[in-house]
Formats: sequence, C-alpha cells, structure tokens
Amino acid sequence: MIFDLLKFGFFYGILIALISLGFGLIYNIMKIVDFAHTDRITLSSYLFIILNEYFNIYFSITISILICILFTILIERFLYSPLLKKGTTPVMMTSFGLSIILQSILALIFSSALKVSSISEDAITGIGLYPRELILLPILVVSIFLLNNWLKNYKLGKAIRAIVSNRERAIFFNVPVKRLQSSIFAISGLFAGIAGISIAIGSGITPTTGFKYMIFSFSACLVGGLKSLWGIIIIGVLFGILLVFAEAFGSALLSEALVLCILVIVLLVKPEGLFGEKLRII
Amino acid sequence: MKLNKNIVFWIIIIVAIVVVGSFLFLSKKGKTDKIRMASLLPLDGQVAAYGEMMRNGQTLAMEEINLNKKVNEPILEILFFNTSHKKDVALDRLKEAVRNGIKFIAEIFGSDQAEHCLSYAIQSNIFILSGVDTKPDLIEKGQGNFYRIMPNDAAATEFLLQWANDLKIKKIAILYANDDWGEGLLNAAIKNCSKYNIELIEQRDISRNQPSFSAVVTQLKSSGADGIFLFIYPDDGGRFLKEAARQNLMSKYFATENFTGTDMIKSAKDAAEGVMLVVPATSPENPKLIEFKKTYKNRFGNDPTIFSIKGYDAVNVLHDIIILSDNEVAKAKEIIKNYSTEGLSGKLSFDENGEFIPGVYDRLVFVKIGDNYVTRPFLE
Amino acid sequence: MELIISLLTKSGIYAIFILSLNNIVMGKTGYWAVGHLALFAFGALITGIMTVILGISGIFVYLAFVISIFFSGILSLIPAISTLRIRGDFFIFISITLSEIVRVGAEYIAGPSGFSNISRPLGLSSDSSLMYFTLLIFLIAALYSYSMKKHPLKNISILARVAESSALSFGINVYNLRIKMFILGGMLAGMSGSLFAFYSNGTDPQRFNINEAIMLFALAILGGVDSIRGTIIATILYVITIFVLESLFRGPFGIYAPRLVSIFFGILLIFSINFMPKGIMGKRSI
Amino acid sequence: MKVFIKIEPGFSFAYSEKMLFSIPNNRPPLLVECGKIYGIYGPNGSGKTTLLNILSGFLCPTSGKIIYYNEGNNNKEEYLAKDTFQERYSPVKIANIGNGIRRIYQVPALADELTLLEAIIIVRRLPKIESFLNFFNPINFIKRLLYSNNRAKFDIQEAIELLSEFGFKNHYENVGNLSYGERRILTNLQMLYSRANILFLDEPFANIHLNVLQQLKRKFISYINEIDENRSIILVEHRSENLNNFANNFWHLINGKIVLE
Repeated sequence: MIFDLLKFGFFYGILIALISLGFGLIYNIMKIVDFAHTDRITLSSYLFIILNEYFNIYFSITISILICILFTILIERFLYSPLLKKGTTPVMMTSFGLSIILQSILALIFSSALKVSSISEDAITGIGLYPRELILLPILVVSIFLLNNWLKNYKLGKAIRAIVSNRERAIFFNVPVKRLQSSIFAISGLFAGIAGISIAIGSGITPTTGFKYMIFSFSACLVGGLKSLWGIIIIGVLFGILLVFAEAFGSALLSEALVLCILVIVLLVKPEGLFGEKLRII
Repeated sequence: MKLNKNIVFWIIIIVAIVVVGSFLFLSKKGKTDKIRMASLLPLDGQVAAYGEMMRNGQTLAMEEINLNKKVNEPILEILFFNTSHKKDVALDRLKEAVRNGIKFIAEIFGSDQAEHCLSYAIQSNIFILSGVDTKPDLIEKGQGNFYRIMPNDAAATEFLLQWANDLKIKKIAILYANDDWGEGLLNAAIKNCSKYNIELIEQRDISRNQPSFSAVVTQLKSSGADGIFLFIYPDDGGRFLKEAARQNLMSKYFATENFTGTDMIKSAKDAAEGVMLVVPATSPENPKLIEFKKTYKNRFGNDPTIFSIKGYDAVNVLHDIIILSDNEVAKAKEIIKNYSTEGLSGKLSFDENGEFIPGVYDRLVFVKIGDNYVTRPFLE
Repeated sequence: MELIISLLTKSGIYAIFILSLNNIVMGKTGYWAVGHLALFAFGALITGIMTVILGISGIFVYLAFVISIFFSGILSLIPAISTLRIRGDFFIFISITLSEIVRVGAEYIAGPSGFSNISRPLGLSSDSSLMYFTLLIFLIAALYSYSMKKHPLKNISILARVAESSALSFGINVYNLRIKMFILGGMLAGMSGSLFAFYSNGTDPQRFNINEAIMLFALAILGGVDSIRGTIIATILYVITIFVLESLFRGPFGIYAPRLVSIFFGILLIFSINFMPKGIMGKRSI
Repeated sequence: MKVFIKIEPGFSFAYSEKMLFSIPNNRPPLLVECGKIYGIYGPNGSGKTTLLNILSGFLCPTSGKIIYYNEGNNNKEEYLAKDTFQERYSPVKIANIGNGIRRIYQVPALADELTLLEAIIIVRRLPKIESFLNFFNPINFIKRLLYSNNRAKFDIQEAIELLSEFGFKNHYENVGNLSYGERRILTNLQMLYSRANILFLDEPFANIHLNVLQQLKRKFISYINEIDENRSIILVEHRSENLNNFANNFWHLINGKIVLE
C-alpha cells in the first residue's frame, strides 16, 4: 500500500511540478506570479474536450495546445507587458482579475458542471498507470534539461539577467526583450496545455478546477523558491507525494490545509523559499 | 476634467437610491389572480444538473395543469429561483419569494438549504413541499411548515443494507460527501448497520471535485471491504469508480437515487457496469409515467430521472392542496395530514404528522446495452 | 421594506469590512492586504463555532461576538508579523494563503455548506434591530476613522508608511504601530464577519473564497484608499451591482447573475488598479 | 563634561570580511560629549554614513560595544553591543534615549502627503498623546470631533516661527511640492525643532544656498549652546570647508581606523 501511494503520489507530483514550472518560468522573466496560469490549463482542457467530440485525438491535442500557447502569448503581449511599467504588483492583480474573468466566462459557456472527455483510457497492466501519466515524466525531464541548457546558455542567460535587473538597460544593449518574454510565456503556455489535456482525460474539468491546482502548484513554487527551477520541481513532486499520503490517512481537505500551512510557515520563516536566493528586505 | 469629489459622491448615492427605488416600485406591480408557487433550485453550481432536471419536470407539470384546467380556475404559475446550492442565497431567495406574495413553495432543493430556511418559514408561515430533501429530522424542525414526498435517508439506507445483507456482504466501507446530505446518510447507515449484521470497517469523507481519488482507492483496497456504499455526488462517484477500476478494486458498489442520470456514466465509462442503486419505486407500468417519459424525451431529449419525476409530483400535489385549501396556509397544513394520492412515483401519502410514508424502493443495476449504460431491475 | 432592510444591513456589514481594509490596513500601513477577507471569514467562523457547536444563546451571544472579534485580532497577527520580514508581492502571497487556509478550515469545521441556524444575540433577533446595530457600529467606526485625521497618529502612520527609516530615527516604533493597525483592522473585519453570520444565520465558505476576497479588494481600491466616502461608494457599488444583476436575471436566468457580477468586478479590478489607482474618492494612489 | 556616547576600545565593523573601521584595544574610547560638534570626514567609501548608521542603531557592530548615557547621567546607561542588538527595534530605542536622538539622511526622507507644519511637528515625541490607546479614549474622541487639534499651541507657534525664518510662507503646503534644496532645508529644520540631545546629520548642507547655509549653521550653534540643555551634534561632511568654521572636534576615518584630530 505504501508503495502504491508513493507511485501515485510521484506521478501526481509530476503533474503539479509541470504546472509549477510554468509559474516559475514566468516569475523568472517578469518577476510576477501569473495567477491566470491555471486558467489557461482549464481553457486547454475545455478546448480539448470540445475538439475531441469532432476530431481525432492527436489533432485535438495539437490544436488545443497551439491555441493555449497563442492565448498565453497574446495575454503577455497585450495585457501584461504594457502594464509592467506600473510595477509588478499591479500586473499580478491584473492576472487575478483575468483569472476571475476567464473562470466566469467559461462558466457562462459551459455551466459549472463537470465536463468529461469521451476518451476512455486503460491502465497499463502490471504497473497500474495510465499512459498519459507516464508520458508526463519524460516531458518534464526533457524540458527541464533543455530549459536549463537554454537558460544557462551564456548569451541568453546574460540577456535574461539583464532583463530582470534592468529593463531599460537590456533594451539599450539590444537584448530582444519582447521576443524573449514571449518565448518564455509560450513555453509556460505549452506546459499549461499539456497539463490541461492530462487533467481533461483524467478527471474532467469544471471552470474552477484550475483553482485547486493553482493552490498546490503556487505553494510548490513559493516553497521551492521562485527563482530555482530545480527547487520547484523537487518540491512539486514532494507535494504530490505528501498530498496523496495526507489524502489516504486524512482527507482531501486536510491535504489542502497541510500544503497551505507549509506555505505560510515557509513564507514566514524563509520567504525566499527552500532553494531560492536570499530576498532583499527593504 | 476634474469633477468635484463631493458631487460625484452624492451623484452615486442618489443613483443608488433611484435604482433601488425603481426596482422596488416595479416589483410591487404584477399582482394577479394566478395561483403562484415558487421553486428554489440550484440552477448553478455543482448540482446544477439536478436543478435543471427538477425544473424540467416542474415545467411539464405546470403546463399540463394549465392545459387541463377548468374554465373558471385560475392558471398556475411557478416562479423559479436560483439558489446556487448556497444556504444564504436560498434564504435570500425565499425572502424574495415571500415578498412577492408567495406562500407555497414547491421545492427547496437540498436538505441543508431547506433546513437553513426553516426558521424563516416558521416565522412567516409559509408552506413548503419538497420533492428531494431527505434529511431525517426536517419534518420535526419544520414545525408544520415543511413537508416532503421523498422518504428520508433512514429508509434508503435500510434498503441498501437489506440488499447488501441479501448478497451476503459482511464488511462495508462508506464513502460520503462531506456535507449535510452525505453525513446524514452516513449516520443513518451507522445506526442501522448492526441490525443487518454488517460491519462498517471504513468511512471516508470526499470533498467536492477532489482532484484525485488514487489515495482513497489505495486505502480502501487495503481495508478489504466486500461492499462499498457511495453516498457521494455522481461525478465524483464516476471518477472514483474509474480509479477503482484502474486499481482493480474488486468490490460491490451501492448508491442511492442520485446516481441516476448520465453524470456518473460520463465520468466512469466502463467502470459503471454493475453499480447497484436503490431508487424510490416508480411502478413502470403506470400509464401516466409512460406518457410522462415520452413527453419528457420529446421535449428535452433525454430520459427523465427520479428528480424530474419527483418535481412533477411535487407540483401536482401542491397544486391539489392549494385548490383544496383555497390558497390558505393554515388549511393546507390540516389537509396534508393523511392526504393521499397516486403520483408518477407511486402512492404518495402522508401520516398524521405530515411525514411521508415511504413506499418500496426499486433495486436497479447499471448494465451495458450497445454503447450505452442503462439501469435495469436487479435480478437475483 | 424588508428589501431595504436587507440591503442596508448588507451595506453596513460590507462597509465595516471595506472600512477596515481600505482605511485601516491599506490606508495606514500601505500593505496590500488582498486576502483581508480571511479575517471576515474567521469572525463568521468563530461566531458559528460559538453559537452552533458550543450552543451559546441569548444574551451570551454578545460574548461570542466579542470573542470572535478578539480571535480575528489574534489571527491578524500572522500577516502583521510577516511584515517584519517581507513586503510587496510576498505580502500578497501570504495574505492570499491565509485567506485560503481560513476557507479550508471553515470547510473542515463547518462542512462545505457551513453552519446554519446561528442564533442572534438577545435584542437583535429581528432584522431591523440588526440593521440599526450594524449601521451604528459602522457610524462609530467611521467617526473614529474620521477623527484619526485630527490625531497625531495619522501623521505618524503616514511617515511610517512612506519613510520608514525616517520614522524609525524619529523614535516612532513603526513595527509596533503597524502590528496594532493590523490588529485593529482585523478586529473590525472580524466584527463585520460576525455580523454577517448573524445576518444570514449561517456561514457559507463559498462566500469567503479567494475570488470574493479579490473582488472586495478591487472595490476597496476603486472607492479610494484612506477615505470614508470611498468606503461608502465601494459598498454601494458592491451591494447595488449584485442587487441589480440579480433583479434583472431572475428565475432560470439567475445563473447568469453571479457570473456577470464576477466578470464585472474582474474588469473593475483590472481597470481600477491600472488606470485609477487613486480610486473615485481617494487622495493618494495605492 | 557630560558624556552621551562612549564607543569602547575593541569596537569594529566589517562588511563581509572587509574591515571598515575599528578602534584598537590600546586606544582610548571615543566619546561624544555635551556641547560639542563632531565632524566625521574621510575619503569616499570609508564608511562615514555606515558609522552614523551604527550609532543610530540601524546596523550592528561586528565586535565591541557602544554605551549610550541617558541625559549624560552616568548611572542610566543603555548598552548596545552585538549580543543585545536587535536590528528591528534598536533605532527606535536609541532615538528615544533621554530627550531623543534624531538623525537626517543623505537623501531627505520625507512624507510627501504631510504639510510643512506637520512634517516639522512630527519630530517631537509626545508618548501620552500619541499612544494607540489614547486614540480610543472616548473623551478625546469627542473632543477631536468637536475641536480641531490637541497639539499644544506653543509647539505649533514655534514650528511656524522656524518655518517663516527660513522663508517658507505657506505652512499648509504639501511637502511633495518642495524642490530638492527646500527639502534639505526642511530636514534641517526638523532637527532644529526636535529638542533632541544628539543630532546625527548626514551631509546636511549639500545643495543648500550659501546664505541659508550660514543661517542654518548659526542656528545649529545656538541650538547646541542653549542654556540648561545638554546637546551635541555629529555630522558627516565631505566638503571640508563646511566643517571648518563649524565643527570643533574631528573624527578622521582612514585606513580602517578612526583617528581623533
């Protein structure tokens, strides 16, 4: 039983880590936590379910991920970037507003009842895992290595550091700020799309489903330290295991409360996160 | 342009007063000689599907009554209110209905919503007839203002336990929704367990739209229960069944009437096969029921569930009582005692306290026919 | 008449809450307490625990009222103490997290549909008396807040908010003052939560979710920080918008009302934060 | 002579391994005495402002200790050493020793929303009136609602005189409307108004017109020499001509040591 719980927790954690990675990437380039990130997950889930009623599965996966990425870039270009000069806090509140609006629009269109995809999936005999869960692991591993290589890339790493430390100077030194920002947002949109499809197939979607995942992945992000991608992934997976164990021996509410309490304690004691760099106070 | 803040402030306040005043003025209008009843349903939120089913049933009943009425009888009008399945919203809506001069309520969906409204109902002397509220002590708490045509939880659990006993199940686990409805069923089951020599070895609360069921299933698997009672909402139930199928949790699943409808099948897919449920008996050869099923299918495109049927019955019973009592609550309260009629869902009769006398329950089981899952009577 | 009473009571309750948010916590400390609704929820939750689980009734409900205010004050110590280490965006994170914790806790203790049949204190059992009581409390709170303008505390809090190092070197105990302001704001919010529990006879955890918290925060900003008239405007906007939309969309169309309310307030949030940081009545931008 | 502050031998401050300044054990302690003006000078980056930050409690000495004597009375002393140091509270604690210790910053830290008068008056602490509980006193509450202000009249009069002397006509103007030079003057006026025992001035005379500067210096000297008050000033200045006919003791920060001249 413990082994089973570990197994399910690990794969649940990978989903959470994938979502948190999107949060972390956006934070790294814009210094904001984009609360609408999980609503993009909801969006791609709905898109996938709707498309899958008419088209085959691969086509609908591709299209829904593409639309999700496009939507992410559009939001970044036309909403976040123009507002960034007013500071990071207004942008964060804007993302909150956007999240509320998206949830309400989805609820207007699809009502708040659970929407389930028509795909019936079979677990792989022997391991007891669905293929969609297994696929997430290589996706996560490959993307974290690619990202790390990409971000460590001398020129690019420098460019991003320049953007983060001083936007004007970055523009002055011909760093393609806009393109870099958009590509980071696109990657985060890609993760959101993948996670969304996995959730759509797995458990179905309601307009507010994203919110539960937001709590978990947002907590994983802050506990892991927003600046450290590895920290986010490790904490994300650990949170998955913790959630499953808390659910098995307590209840779903308890697991939620546990994660939130861990987050509050970390924020109070070590606000920079377990793996993050030290924050400057004042 | 710079406006004086004082002026802005007073303009906003005046606009607010004017808006409220105009709505108040408009709502005063429209006093007619119709028979009016209100129905408080969750048309939004997590149980919106039931609210919709109920509304469909009630609409059909209203149309039928108005079609068959005698010339000098006033027409029936049902006002639907959306409670969003929230207690304080339900109370607000009830107050709104009473403000509009309505004294008869055809439904307050949800036991906890109804319970929350009871003290106001007693205070303002209105008559509530519910089709689906199953919490055991609602009748006593209503003090003569609340009646229902649905047997309470104790009856349903007894039938379930009886059934489990017939199948020689000794150990059961209960999954219940962590709200008043789920806990009510759980408590009723705990109380009656020993009567049937059944041991309750595990009880788990499930919160609405819980992201994952893997932990719950893993834990249930290690507990070794022969039968699992699902007192949870159907979409959660469907996801639970799917997860159980993945982890090869071999057990018998029992549920109550809320698993009817398609929500559970949509989530569970193949795992829905063999799920057993008890539903208040509806005597399928009743010609009225067959007729109703046909009309319903033509109108709304799918089969009516127990919620539509109970909604239809509630409106009919309430209309009958309003006619008999000449639109007076005090009279209606007397009339409903020992009232008896034949509805779609079998015989509807009340004892001298106004509590519904439960009939029998049907034992149904989900089977696959073609590509669809349907319920059919359980065969030994 | 009943409608007017219920609207006025609701306005009074939310006015107390928004007063505590935009005049005391945000106005005097400058911290963006996005999840301030946590304290409102906590006040309601404690009132529910005292009256439903512990079964307090009659005159002793006033005791429950005071105790729930007291506990809200204690809970507000968490954001207050966190300001010693963090500020800016991270304070928003902790505020949001706290509000979620209270919601989950409320759901855990009271069930997902919350408490029902919370008994009102003796003498406030009728709706109109509760309305007078609420409006009286709002009046007192607003007058105190107004009289702050003539108290040295006002200037001290301004200096502490804008030029913290200067305030420290002038011997003003900035941290102490901030913690006191948070506690005061928390107690007021708890009071409004408790009144809300009395008003609606129950606590509904869905009322305390993060979206609601953010909407009320947006309204507090739109009304104007540090302004009593702003508080009144924000409250009127909140109560009237919901009332109008619910009156327009009745019956089966009632499902559109809450969504449109959310969309409306979401747009309002984006608009007011980015283009109207001074709010309608405020003197300074947030 | 009454002593206000004694920096004991063995005191040192280091920024991440790099020693900024120290007082070796064999030297006499640094004293801040009543009635004197101390000028700190040294090359750029020698830690002049850092020393002020340590003295006013914003930073903690790496080793050694500083003793503050209340009102120059040697019996009432307050220690601040590494172990007793609380980064968050000691500035407040130090600022409230005796009649107060006040300081101004290199960049004027003023609240733009306050009026000139309020900005000046806020420097003096009146613990009884300002206390948080006093705010809730119902009698004071009603008084506040009915009358305008409960500040003593002569306090306001003094502030108004001081402002008029330096050419500020409109006392109810917001600080935010002032130019940078005017802000600097305002911070100096705050110090003059404060009645504090010790003033820490961080480059107080930069960006101030020469005439006003002379006026300010005269004011500061008369502030020090006021009868029956024990006062002294420590100021940091990088332009030596500003120090020459003003300060009478000099601390030279050089090569990581504090040298008395």
